[in-house]
Amino acid sequence: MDAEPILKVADVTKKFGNLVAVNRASLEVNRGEIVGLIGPNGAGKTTLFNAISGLYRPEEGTVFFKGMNITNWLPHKICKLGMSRTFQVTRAFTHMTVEDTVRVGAYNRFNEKNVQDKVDQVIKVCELVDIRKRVCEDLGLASLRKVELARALATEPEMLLLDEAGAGLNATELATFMDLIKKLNQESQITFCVVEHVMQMVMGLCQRIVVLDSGEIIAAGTPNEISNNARVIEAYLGKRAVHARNQ
Amino acid sequence: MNVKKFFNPRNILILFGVGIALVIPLIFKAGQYTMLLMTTVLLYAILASAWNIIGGMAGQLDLAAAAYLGLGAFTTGTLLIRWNITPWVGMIIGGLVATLLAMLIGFPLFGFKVKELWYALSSSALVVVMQSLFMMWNEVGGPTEKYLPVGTSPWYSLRFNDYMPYYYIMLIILVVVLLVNRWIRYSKLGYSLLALGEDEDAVEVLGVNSQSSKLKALAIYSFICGVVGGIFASIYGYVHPAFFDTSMSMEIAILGIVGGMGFIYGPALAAIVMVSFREVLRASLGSQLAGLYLAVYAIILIVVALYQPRGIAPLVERGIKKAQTYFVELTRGRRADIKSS
Amino acid sequence: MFETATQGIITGILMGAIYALIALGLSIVFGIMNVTNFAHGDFVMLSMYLSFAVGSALAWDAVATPLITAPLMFLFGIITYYLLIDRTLRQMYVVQLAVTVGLQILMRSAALIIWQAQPRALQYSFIQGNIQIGDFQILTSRLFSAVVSLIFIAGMAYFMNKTWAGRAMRAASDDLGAASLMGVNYHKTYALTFAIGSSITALAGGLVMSFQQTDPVGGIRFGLLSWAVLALAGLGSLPGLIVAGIIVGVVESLTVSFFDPRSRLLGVYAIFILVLWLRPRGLFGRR
Amino acid sequence: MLEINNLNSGYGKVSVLRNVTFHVDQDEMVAIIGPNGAGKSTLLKTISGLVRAQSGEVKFENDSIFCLSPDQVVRRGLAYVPEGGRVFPNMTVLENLMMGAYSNPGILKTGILDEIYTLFPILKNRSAQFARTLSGGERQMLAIGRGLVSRPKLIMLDEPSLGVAPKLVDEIYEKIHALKRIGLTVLLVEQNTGYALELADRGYVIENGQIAMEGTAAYLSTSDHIKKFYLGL
Amino acid sequence: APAAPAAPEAPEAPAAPTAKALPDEIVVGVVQPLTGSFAVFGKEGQIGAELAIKHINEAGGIKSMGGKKLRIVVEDAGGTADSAKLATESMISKNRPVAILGEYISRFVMAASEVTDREKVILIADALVPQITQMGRQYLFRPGPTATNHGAMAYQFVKETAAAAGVEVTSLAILNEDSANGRANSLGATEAALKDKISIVTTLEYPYDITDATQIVQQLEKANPDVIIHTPYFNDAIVFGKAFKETGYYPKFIAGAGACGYVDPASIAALGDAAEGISMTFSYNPAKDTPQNKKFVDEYKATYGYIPTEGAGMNYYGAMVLYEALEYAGTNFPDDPLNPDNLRASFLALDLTSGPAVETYPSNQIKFSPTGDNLFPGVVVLQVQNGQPVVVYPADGAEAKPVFPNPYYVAK
Ligand SMILES: Nc1ncnc2c1ncn2[C@@H]1O[C@H](COP(=O)(O)OP(=O)(O)OP(=O)(O)O)[C@@H](O)[C@H]1O
Ligand SMILES: Nc1ncnc2c1ncn2[C@@H]1O[C@H](COP(=O)(O)OP(=O)(O)OP(=O)(O)O)[C@@H](O)[C@H]1O
Ligand SMILES: [Mg+2]
Ligand SMILES: [Mg+2]
Repeated sequence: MDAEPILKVADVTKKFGNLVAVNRASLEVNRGEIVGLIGPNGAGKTTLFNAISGLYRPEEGTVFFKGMNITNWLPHKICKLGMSRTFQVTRAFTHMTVEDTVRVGAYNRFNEKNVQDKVDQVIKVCELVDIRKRVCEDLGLASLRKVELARALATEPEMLLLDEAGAGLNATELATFMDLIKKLNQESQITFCVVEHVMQMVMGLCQRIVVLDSGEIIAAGTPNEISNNARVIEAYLGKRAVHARNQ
Repeated sequence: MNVKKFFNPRNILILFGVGIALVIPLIFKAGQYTMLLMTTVLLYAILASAWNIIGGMAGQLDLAAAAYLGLGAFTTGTLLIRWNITPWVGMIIGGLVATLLAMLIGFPLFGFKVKELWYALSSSALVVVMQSLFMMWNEVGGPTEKYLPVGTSPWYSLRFNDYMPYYYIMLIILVVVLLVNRWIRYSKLGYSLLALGEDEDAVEVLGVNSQSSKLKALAIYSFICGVVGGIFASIYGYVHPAFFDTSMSMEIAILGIVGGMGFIYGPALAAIVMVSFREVLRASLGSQLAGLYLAVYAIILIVVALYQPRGIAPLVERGIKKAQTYFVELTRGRRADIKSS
Repeated sequence: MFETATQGIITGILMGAIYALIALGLSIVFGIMNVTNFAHGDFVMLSMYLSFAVGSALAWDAVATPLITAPLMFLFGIITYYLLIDRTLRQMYVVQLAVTVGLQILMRSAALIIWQAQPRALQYSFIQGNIQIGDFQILTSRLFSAVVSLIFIAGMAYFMNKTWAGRAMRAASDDLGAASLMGVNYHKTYALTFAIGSSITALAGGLVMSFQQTDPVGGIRFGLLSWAVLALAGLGSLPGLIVAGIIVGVVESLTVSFFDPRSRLLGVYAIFILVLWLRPRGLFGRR
Repeated sequence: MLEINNLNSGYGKVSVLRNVTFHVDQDEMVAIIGPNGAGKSTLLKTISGLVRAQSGEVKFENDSIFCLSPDQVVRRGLAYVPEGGRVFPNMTVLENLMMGAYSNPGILKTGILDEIYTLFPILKNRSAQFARTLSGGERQMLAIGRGLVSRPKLIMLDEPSLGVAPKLVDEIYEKIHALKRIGLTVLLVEQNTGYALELADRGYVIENGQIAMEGTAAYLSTSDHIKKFYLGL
Repeated sequence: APAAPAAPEAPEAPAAPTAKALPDEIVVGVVQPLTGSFAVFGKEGQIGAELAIKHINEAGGIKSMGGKKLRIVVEDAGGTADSAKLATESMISKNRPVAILGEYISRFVMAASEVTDREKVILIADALVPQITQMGRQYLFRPGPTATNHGAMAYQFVKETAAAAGVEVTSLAILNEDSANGRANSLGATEAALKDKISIVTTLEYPYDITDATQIVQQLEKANPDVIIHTPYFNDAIVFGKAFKETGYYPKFIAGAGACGYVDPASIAALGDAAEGISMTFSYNPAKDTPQNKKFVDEYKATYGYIPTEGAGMNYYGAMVLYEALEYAGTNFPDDPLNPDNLRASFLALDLTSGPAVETYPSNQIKFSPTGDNLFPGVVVLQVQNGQPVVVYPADGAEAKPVFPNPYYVAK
């Protein structure tokens, strides 16, 4: 049972007109893992996330989640099955309060009676207690990222896709954020797949990294393997990043 | 429901309003004109409150109220004229027929994620389409009005010579619609709809089925419009394709917007203020310079929309808050007085 | 049968080109400024009244009236923009809806007060008449208007793509803040856009006035129709506007010829709703 | 060159910046760092006129630009590349660059576009493409290029590395370095503190809308506070 | 009647021993659409009624009631049924008029007459649709002709003038805008034509807010009738008039029915020579050579610059019929002349062959059937000749001879 990957993406292709944004990409994520997905800008990471979470319909290929073929499922059904995500460009419910936003997610698994408990719990975990009554419109980027994470957590996912959730955070903030994800991973057994450009986070968090370039998977392996992979350095990391790491 | 929570200033205000509405006709022995006016106001209040579910909460700017209203009216009217079926039954069937049409239209529209303005325009087109169809369908519609017979019992044919019964029927429906609004607003559906109005994709990945949520909202809205359509036909005593009126649909949406989108009582409040205000204008300026009263009405509408873009409900809300703090301070002050004495 | 169809299509194409011109003003205002102007039909109505006023005062042909009405509508556009639209730009689009619906009621009642309820028209225009080609007939007024409309849509496309003002408009429509960082005063740019939209409406009004009449509620006839053309075309596509106008014109014409004149708009709106289902971005839309 | 005194600013009733005072000298590169939500972007927006200041003094080349509208500020030679670049998605790359010259179209004749193309060769290849089809890094370069077209005296960059792949970040910073060499004054806001302090001459730290620290880059990078809270060392 | 509570003001039985005191003034209401799509007619109607009341007062008021003066109050019925009904209720509750003139649109009449019947206020309607008097209303009277009369008259006019001119008319096309009134006119014409076994080659109905009539005209051209009988509203009459001229399609004659469009001053101004020769049926005869009518026409013309249109005429004689009924009531029910039932009885008892009402009415007699319709409805036909609307039919009220076929068309 545990041997079977929780998420299996097989040969997924997504095109926009002539542009092949994702090209026969395959990827497996095991239960309990934190997997990083990196690649140059425009490599197709967000597009792949969209194809997995049901927002886009891939032209080819299949997506399995918990052993079920969820290709072409609608997003809400995929969420019901236990997968949720955040967005690269934050998509808050502008005029709703933090609490209500989280509540929308919480209704996924909870009914009117116990939804409030879940909301309270998630808000506490994500450290949103101070701003729970604030309207999302007034929040800064960092808070919005937390709210997005919170509402996704409220759906009680078994797996979470995070799209550049750490972008725009400085080193210290990033460390706190990474601690939260690690805690969720260990205590709540949530599997993560994260897209990130901040190497500090990718390297420090992920057990395994998959590299996407021009829609194709070009490498996969442990952080160490990846940071020494010539092709990855050439396409993505650049010499300086490697240099900085080696220091 | 928590009793203490229930008796907050807002609910007390609402209860007070309903209470006044209940007794006004009796206390003031209102004449027929006043009764008709208040009935009309209630009619718009109901429609605008129903619109609030699809427009205010789900953020779908629906302009098809008159399509559903007209369909309800024609169903009720035809059933009465042809088979002598009482409008009490007719308006329920009318509501269901309206819902059926709404589902037929809404299923693909929501399925294909037609949104915002485009949804508004297609729903507005629906009204025109219905009017054309009923204009050509001579058996049921056609250009000549179909008169609703009064029959032997006004209660059976819902054809009163006096507006009092209509008024109370409308009042009951309004209260029900407001309760439905409230119930939806603080339920799973309501939160989903509110979020849907903001960002659809983001809601879907949280496990909300956007199509079915919107369809639910549309169904409730169109059903209410259809039912009200049945009463509408009864009040005016005939059915005619002119019931499919694009500007009436627009007006209902405007009331919803001006009232304060997403506020439960906002649209009803706007209907009460704006509709009666317009009638006062019509009655006082209407005969002086043709069109003047509408110009005044339009200017007021523009000014309200420009300076109160979130609607008049937030204004009331602020008032309530002020009153609340005032009362709190008052009681506190009194306590202090008691202590000091 | 074949003859009727051909004649219907000819009539429809010409009328469609005019519909495209009527929708052009809206396309600029909504497609570029993102302003939901529900009073667009009434801008056409006002233009037609101005044409009437100018034409009857100076004994001008309707076709010539835009020489005066276009600047007037330009002015009207600027005033409307600064008084009303500018204040709604940062609001939700429903606020624009409420404001422009208010404007619509206001314009209708003003027209009623000024010009009374009787329909007003200018007499026979020099462009009226017909050309007979075999069994088919082309009305010269429609042909003339169609040609003018094509020229203006092409001119507008040039303006949008090749002039600084046009580029500024498009930039502002993409990102207001960023455009102002480029030195675009978007209030001015938008006022200009809105005014250009209004004055094109004046042109359309003058042409239509050569074979039609107007009355205070005459705007209804053009409002929703323009939106339908715009929806078919998709936002930001000026050539698409022509195709969409022609589709609307032909569908209308064929419904009248083959089905029932009463169902004139039925076909148009049926297509409109259908396109929204199948191609929410319109036939040629970019966004 | 740029002088800010006791600036207070915010959104509506929310006040974000409190009594901010700092200056940028000619040919200098100044970095502003600070935690999330400290008000860095707000500061740049206020200088450029996108956000209306509440009180204070903003002087550019000894002229007050306090409360001028953005288009007036650009005309003085102060360019601002906002967070995320904000290119015009429905215009081509070339048109985007041309928009940079909107306030002074004549500048296009001076060969500025070629200069930009030598700086960012990729933009030349993409010049006919719609900006919406560019990748994140390309957008960022386009945005900087667009900011440079007007030959500004001072350019303000807001997190040019946000969401950009590491390799591209390197490239972008190389370019920024190049800009400095050709004599441009740069005001840089950056989360990536290490980078920022490496490149800049001087730096300011904003916390909670107030200047918490200032000094030369070298001084700041050795400060314990910076090490602890910004470099995560 | 429905079991509604009796109105509080319900009058005493007519046999009350003492005479009821009369009010200072007798209030007459006018409820007309002054805004919305139907405002053209409504405004004219208001003017006609106001002039009539003015003339009545100038002539000494209601003489049988000691010269009581009439006072007019106006309400805007707007463009929808709900505003019309509200306007009627408001009129009654605020002013309690003895009678209301107007309502114009058949659905307005339907909704309003339920109110006037409940409140026992006389409603003198100026709508043409036949159905409005078939709902069993007690206090509703329609002095004017019906749309059926109009349609039949249009046909009869064509038939007789054609015969007189020696032109053969064997086929007709029937064309109308798609309102109840348009259809009723067409039915009237069709029925009359069918009796003569004339072939009706095509019947077309179109929405009145049409933007382009070319296709319809082209269809008519294909059907090639001798004569087209057309019931337009105001806007579409202009669209059609221009389309006829533009396509160059000319039947022998275009005969209008239903009193809207083609021959009123605004339409002639809009159409120019495209209106030339077109005829239209009218419920009012502006050319009737009587002192009262002359007075009306002259004063109207002096104020507005053109002869009274149909709406003005209908409301003028509507008010005059009310005047006659009031005089009758004053004479025959001196105790309580304004009692609605007495007033109703007076209306039903009227049999006018002279006096101001008949002098302004197209026929020479006014007498109401129990349903409230005039038993002697009159319709005249106007034709545009040299840019002027002139009454051409029937011969005894005409000011000029009809020209048939349309000379303007023949020339083409
Ligand atoms: N809706 C769309 N229509 C057309 N092209 C698209 C669309 N969405 C993405 N693309 C294109 O597909 C490619 C992949 O984009 P995607 O957003 O997946 O990249 P990414 O790997 O997430 O990049 P980044 O790290 O910059 O976020 C890009 O070239 C992009 O321009
Ligand atoms: N449009 C706005 N309306 C109201 N408050 C805002 C708005 N934009 C930002 N704020 C608030 O202003 C404060 C400062 O925001 P700002 O964007 O300047 O921070 P920053 O230092 O640039 O942070 P980051 O590193 O996230 O970009 C934040 O607390 C935010 O909540
Ligand atoms: Mg991405
Ligand atoms: Mg920032």
